[in-house]
Amino acid sequence: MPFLDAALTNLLTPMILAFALGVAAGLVRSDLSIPEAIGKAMAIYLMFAIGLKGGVAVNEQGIDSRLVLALAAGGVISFLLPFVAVALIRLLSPATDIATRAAVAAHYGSISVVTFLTAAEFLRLSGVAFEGFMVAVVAIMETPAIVAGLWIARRGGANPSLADSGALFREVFLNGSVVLLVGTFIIGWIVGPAGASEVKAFFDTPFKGVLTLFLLDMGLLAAARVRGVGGISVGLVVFGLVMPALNAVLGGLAGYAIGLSAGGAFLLAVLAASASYIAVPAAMRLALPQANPGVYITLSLAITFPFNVIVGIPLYLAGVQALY
Amino acid sequence: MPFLDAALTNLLTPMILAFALGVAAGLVRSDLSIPEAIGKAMAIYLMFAIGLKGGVAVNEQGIDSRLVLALAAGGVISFLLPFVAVALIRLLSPATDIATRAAVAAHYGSISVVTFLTAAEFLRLSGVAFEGFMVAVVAIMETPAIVAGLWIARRGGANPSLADSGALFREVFLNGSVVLLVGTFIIGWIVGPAGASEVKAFFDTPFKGVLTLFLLDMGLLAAARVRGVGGISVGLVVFGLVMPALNAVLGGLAGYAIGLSAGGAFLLAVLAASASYIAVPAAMRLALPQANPGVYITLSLAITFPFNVIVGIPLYLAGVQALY
Amino acid sequence: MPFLDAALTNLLTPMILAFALGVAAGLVRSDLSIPEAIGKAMAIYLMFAIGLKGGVAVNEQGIDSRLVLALAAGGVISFLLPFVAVALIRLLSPATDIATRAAVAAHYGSISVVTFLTAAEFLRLSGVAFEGFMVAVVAIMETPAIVAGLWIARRGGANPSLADSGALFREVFLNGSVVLLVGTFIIGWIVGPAGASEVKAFFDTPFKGVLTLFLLDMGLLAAARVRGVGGISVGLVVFGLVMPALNAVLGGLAGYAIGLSAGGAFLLAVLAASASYIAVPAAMRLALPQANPGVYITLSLAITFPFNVIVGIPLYLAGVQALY
Amino acid sequence: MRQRYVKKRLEIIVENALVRRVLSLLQSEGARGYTVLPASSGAGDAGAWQRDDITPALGRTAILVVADEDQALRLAEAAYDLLADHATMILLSDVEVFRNDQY
Amino acid sequence: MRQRYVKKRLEIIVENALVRRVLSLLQSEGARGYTVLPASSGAGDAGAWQRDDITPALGRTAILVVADEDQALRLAEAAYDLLADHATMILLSDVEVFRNDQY
Amino acid sequence: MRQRYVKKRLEIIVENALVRRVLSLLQSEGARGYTVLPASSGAGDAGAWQRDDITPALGRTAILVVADEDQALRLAEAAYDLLADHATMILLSDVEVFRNDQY
Ligand SMILES: Nc1ncnc2c1ncn2[C@@H]1O[C@H](COP(=O)(O)O)[C@@H](O)[C@H]1O
Ligand SMILES: Nc1ncnc2c1ncn2[C@@H]1O[C@H](COP(=O)(O)O)[C@@H](O)[C@H]1O
Ligand SMILES: Nc1ncnc2c1ncn2[C@@H]1O[C@H](COP(=O)(O)O)[C@@H](O)[C@H]1O
Ligand code: NA
Ligand code: NA
Ligand code: NA
Repeated sequence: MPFLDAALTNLLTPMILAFALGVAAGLVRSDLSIPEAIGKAMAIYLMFAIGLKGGVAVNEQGIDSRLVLALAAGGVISFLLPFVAVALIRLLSPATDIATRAAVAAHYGSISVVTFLTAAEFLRLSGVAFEGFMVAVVAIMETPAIVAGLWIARRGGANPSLADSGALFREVFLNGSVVLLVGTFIIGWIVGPAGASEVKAFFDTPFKGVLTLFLLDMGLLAAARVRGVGGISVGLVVFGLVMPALNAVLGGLAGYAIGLSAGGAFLLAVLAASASYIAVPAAMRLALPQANPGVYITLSLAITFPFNVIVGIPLYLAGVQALY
Repeated sequence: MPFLDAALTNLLTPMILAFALGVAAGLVRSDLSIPEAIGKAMAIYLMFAIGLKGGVAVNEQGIDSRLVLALAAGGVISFLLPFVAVALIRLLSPATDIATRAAVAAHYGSISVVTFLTAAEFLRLSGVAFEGFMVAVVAIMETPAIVAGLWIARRGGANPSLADSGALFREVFLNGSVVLLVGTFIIGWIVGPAGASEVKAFFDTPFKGVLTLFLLDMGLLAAARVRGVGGISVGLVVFGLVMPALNAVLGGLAGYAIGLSAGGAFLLAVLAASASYIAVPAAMRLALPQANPGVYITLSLAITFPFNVIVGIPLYLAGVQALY
Repeated sequence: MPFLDAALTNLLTPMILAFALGVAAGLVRSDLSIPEAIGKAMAIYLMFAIGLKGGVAVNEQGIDSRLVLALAAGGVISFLLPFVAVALIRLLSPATDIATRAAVAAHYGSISVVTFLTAAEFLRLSGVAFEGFMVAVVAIMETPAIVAGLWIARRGGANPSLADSGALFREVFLNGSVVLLVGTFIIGWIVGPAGASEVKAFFDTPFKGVLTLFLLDMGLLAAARVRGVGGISVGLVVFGLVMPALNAVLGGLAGYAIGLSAGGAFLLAVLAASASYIAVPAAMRLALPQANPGVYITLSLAITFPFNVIVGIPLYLAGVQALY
Repeated sequence: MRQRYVKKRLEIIVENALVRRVLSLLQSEGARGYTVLPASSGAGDAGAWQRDDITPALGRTAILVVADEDQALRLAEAAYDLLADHATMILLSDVEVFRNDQY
Repeated sequence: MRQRYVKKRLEIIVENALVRRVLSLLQSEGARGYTVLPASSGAGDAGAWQRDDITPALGRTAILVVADEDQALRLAEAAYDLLADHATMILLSDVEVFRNDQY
Repeated sequence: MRQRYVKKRLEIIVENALVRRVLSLLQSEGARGYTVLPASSGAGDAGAWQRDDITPALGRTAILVVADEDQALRLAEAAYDLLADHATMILLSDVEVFRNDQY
C-alpha cells in the first residue's frame, strides 16, 4: 500500500515527530515552551528562506504563462473557498452565528505557511519536483479570503467594522508575512543562484532543522488550543476535518487544470487545504470583533493544522498523483 | 604531566574561553547581556541536539543491558547523593538551617546539562569514545534528587509544602528539560542516522558554536552571582568545591562497576559532580520556600559550575582513565 | 565605469537588498518587525564572529608595528573627528544648540559595527585583502569620540552631567560591544585557526546570512526614523551626507599614511565615515540629556547609515584604490 | 516639600491588533504622552490568551496615559466608544505628579 | 458623561514558579478575569532577582485582577494564605471602570 | 478580615540608560525593595521611542516601589532631583498592603 508507506515516511521524519513531541508535551501540561521572540524569528527565517529560494528558482527557470496562471488561480481560490466554507458550516453547525461563520470561512480561504513548508519538504523527500514560483502563490493566497469573509459577513447582516477600512486594508495587505514573502522572492529573483549562494549556508543548509524546531513549537501551541475543542460543536469539528480535504480536491484540480506539474498541483491542493492562524485572526479581531476567536483559532490550529500535517499531506499527494 | 596538558587543552577551547570572557565581563559589571529568550532558545537547541544524537547512537548501537544498568545507576545516584551532601553540609556549615541544607543537597544530587555537554565535547577533543545512551541518563538524573531532598527536609522537621503534591510532582517530572531530552532521544531512536542526517546541518554542525555562546551567557550569569558568595559561610564555599569532587569519585566508580567504557564512566562522574540550577531551584521554591535561594543558587552557579567546567572536567577524566 | 559596476555589485547582494526591503517595509508601515531579543542576539553573534576572526588572523599573521599604528590612528581619529564635525554643524546648521551639536559630533567620531561588516563583505566580494587586526581598531574607535564630545559640550557651556563621572566612564568603556569585540579578539588570538575551526560552522559559515537578516532589521529601524527627518533642518541633513564622505577621506588618508594595505585603508575610511547609534546615544542620554536625541539618532540611523551602506562603501573603495 | 498635583491614570488593556488605532485616537484627542506596557497572558469573558501564542492578534497590551481629570475622562470615553465591540478593559484611578505642565 | 463604578485593583507580585497556582486559585475563587504582566528584575528582603537569569524560578510576575471590593478582598486573602511562606507582594487600590458587570 | 495598611506606590518611568542610577539611589536612600517592569513603547514631549529600537538607550522602564508615605515622598523627591534634566515621569498613588513591616 503505497499511501500507507508515504504516510509513514512523512510521519517518521524528525519534523513531524517534533510536532508530535510538542503536542504530547502540551497535553501533559509540561512547562516546555519556546519564547515568543524565537517563534517569531523562526517564522521570519522560514519565510525569508522560501521566498529567496522561490525567487532564485524563477530566476533560473524563467517566467512562463503558468506563473501568471498559478497566481491568478491562487487568488481566485482564496477568494472563492470562503463561500464553500460558509455553506458547509451552515450545513454542519447551523447554530454558529453569522459573524463567526464568516470569520471561519475567511481562515479556510487563506493559507498556513508552515503547512506549505512541510508539504514542500515531503515532496523533496519523495523526489517529486515542483515549480519554484509556488512561493509567490503562497503570498497571493494570504489575503483575498479576508475580503471574501468580510463580504459574507456584511451580506449576512453581521456588520463588519469597516469605519477605518483604509487602515484595515493597509494592515491586511501589508502584513509582515506578505511583505516578507514577496520581498525575498524579488530578492531571490534579482540575485539569482550566484548571489543566493552567498547566504545559502544560513538560509538553505540548516532550513529543515529550523522547520523541525518550529514544528515543535507548533505542536506546543496546537496542544494549548486542544482544550478549546471542548467548547465548540461536533459539527464544527467535523467541518475542521472535512473542509481541508474538500479544499484540497478543489486546489488539486485547479492546479491540474492550469497545467502545473504534479508537485505544483499538490502544493496548490495543500495551500487550499490549509487554514490561516496569523494574518486572518488579526484581520478578524479588527473588523469582525463579534466573531468568536475561540472557534476559528481552535479549528485552524488544533484541528485542521494537525490533520493536514499528519494525514493530509501524504493523502493529497497520493490523490494528485492518481490524477497525473 | 598529562593532566596539566589536558587541563590546558580544555581551558584553551573557544568554549571555556567564552565562559571566562563572560565571567570577566560580569565581574567588571559591563552591560553585556544575552536576552532571556535567546538563553532559553539556546538551552532548547542544545537539549534537542543531544537528545537526538543520543537516540541516534542507540538506534545504531542497539540496546544492551548496560543501558538499563546505567539508567538504574543514574537514578540511584541522583537519589542517594543528597544524603551524602546533607551530611557534608552539616559537617562543614553546621549553622545552615535544615531547609536550606536539604535544598542544597537536592541540587547536588541532580545535574547540569551544560556541564555534561562541555564534558562530552572534551571527550571528543580527547578522542575518547562514550555510550550514546548517556543522554538518557542525564534525563533520569534530573529529578530523583528532588524527592530525596524533600524527604530529608521533612525528616529534619522543615515541613515541605506538599499540600498540592500532585501538582508538584507533575511539575517536577514533566519539566521542560526532562520532556525535551526524553522526547528528542526517542525521536533520534526512531529516525536513526538516515532521518537525523536531514537535520544534521542544524542540530549537529553548528552545535559547538552554540555551546560556546551559551557558555558566554553562563559566565555572565555566574559572575552576577559572585556577589552572593560574600553572603554565605566559608564552610559552604568549601562544600561547593569538595562535594563535586567527591560525587565525581562516586559516579566514576559506579560507572566502572556497571561496566561502562572509560568515556561513559567519566560522564557519569561529571553528572554526579554537577549541580542543578534550573529544575531543582524551581521545585524548591514551590515546595521548600523557607530554604534560602541565595545559598543554593550561588553554590551551584557561582562555585560548583565554574569549578567543574574549568578544573573538574580534566581532573575527573584523568581520574577515570587511571582506573581503566 | 568601474565605480558604477562596483556600486551595482554592492547593491545587488542579498545583504543590501535585504536592507532595502526593510526600508521599503518600514516606509509603507507594514507590521513586519524583528523582535528586540533577536536583534540583540544577532548583534552579539556578529561581533563575536568578527572578533574571533580578527584574533585568528592576528594569530596567523603575527603582530607588526602596523597593528600598533592602526590602533593609535583609530583612537586619534575617533577623538579628533568630533572637532571637525562640530565645526561643520556650526557652518551648516547654526541654529542647532551646543549640546546637540556636541552630541552629534560624538556620534560621527565613533563607529557603526554593521557598516564595517558590510564593508568587509564588500571587500571579500571584490577580492581585496585586508589586515585581520582591523577588528581591534573597530573596538578602539567606539569611545574616544564620547570623551571628545563631552569636552566640546563643556567648553561650549552645555554642562554635561559628570557628577557621577566614574560610573559614566565605566559604562562607556565597558559597554557590551567593546568588551565583546576585545574579548573575542583575544579568544581568537589565543586559540588560533585550529581552535577556531571547532566553531567555524557556527561563527563563520552562516555569517553572511545572519548579516543579511540583520540588515533587514536595520532597514526597518532606519525607516522608522525617517519620519524624524522632517523634524530636523536641511543643514543637518546635508551634514549627514557630507560628513561621512569627508571623514572617509580623512580615514583613508590616515590608513594610507600609516602603511595599511588598500583594504585596510578602506576599512579605516569606512570606520571614520560611519556614525554610532548604540554606544554613543546611551552615553549622551546619561551625560548630555539636554541634547536632542531626535537629531542625533535620525542623522546617524536614517541618513548616514543608508548613505554609507548604499553609496559610500563602493565610493570609498574606488577612492582608496585610486590612491594605491 | 515639593508641590504635587492630582491627575488621573488611565489604563487601557487592549488586543495587540488594536494598539495602533488606540494610539492614533489618543494622539488625535490631544494626549500629551503615553506609555505602552507588555502583558504576558490573561483571561476574561472572551477566553484566555497568552503572548507566546502563534497568533499575536489575540495578545493584549496595556496603554497608560496620565492626564488631567477632564482630559483623562474624555480620552477614556473616546477609547470606550472605539473599543465598544472589543474585549477590552479601561481603568481610571488617581495619581499624583510633580510636574503639572507635563500632562 | 458615562457612569463609572468603583472597583478594587488587586496586584500580586509572585515568583514565576507559583503563577500557575495563583491563577488556579483565582479561578476556583471565582475571579471573572485576570491579566499577567511580566517583570524584569527586583529586590526585597529575599534578595535580588532578574528575569534574564538562568533560573527562571526566581523571576517574578505581576498578576492583576480588577474586582468588586468584596471579591477583591476575598481573593487577596486567599492569595495571602496560599503564599504565606513565599516572598511575595500583594497590593490593593481603588480603580474606576465603565462596565459594572465585567468584574 | 485581615488588617490592611495604607502605603504609597511610587512609579518612576525612566530611560533604560538611567535605571542603574535610579536603583542605586533607591538603595542608598533606604528603599526596602523595588520591582522593575519593562515597557514597550511610548511618546511624550521628548518624542517617541520603542523597545525594539536598535538604540536601547532610548527605551523606557518602569520602576515600582511601595513604601510608607514619608519614605515614598523622600524617594520621589530624590529621584526627581536625580532626573531633573531627563525625560521621565514620576507617579505617586495610594495602595493597601497586608504586611506592614515589609515596606
Ligand atoms: N477582572 C479582570 N481583571 C484583570 N484583567 C481582566 C479582567 N477582565 C478582563 N481582563 C483582561 O482583559 C481581557 C479581555 O477581557 P474580556 O473581554 O472579559 O475577555 C482579558 O483577557 C484580560 O487580560
Ligand atoms: N517595597 C517594595 N516595592 C516594590 N517591590 C517590592 C517591594 N518589596 C518587595 N518587592 C518585590 O517583591 C519581591 C519579593 O519581596 P521580598 O519578599 O521582600 O524579597 C521583590 O523581589 C520585589 O520584586
Ligand atoms: N502623559 C503621559 N502618560 C503616560 N506616559 C507618559 C506621559 N508623558 C510621558 N510619558 C512617558 O514618559 C516618557 C518621557 O516623557 P517626555 O519627557 O514627555 O518625553 C514618554 O516617552 C512616555 O513613555
Ligand atoms: Na486554505
Ligand atoms: Na549531581
Ligand atoms: Na566615525
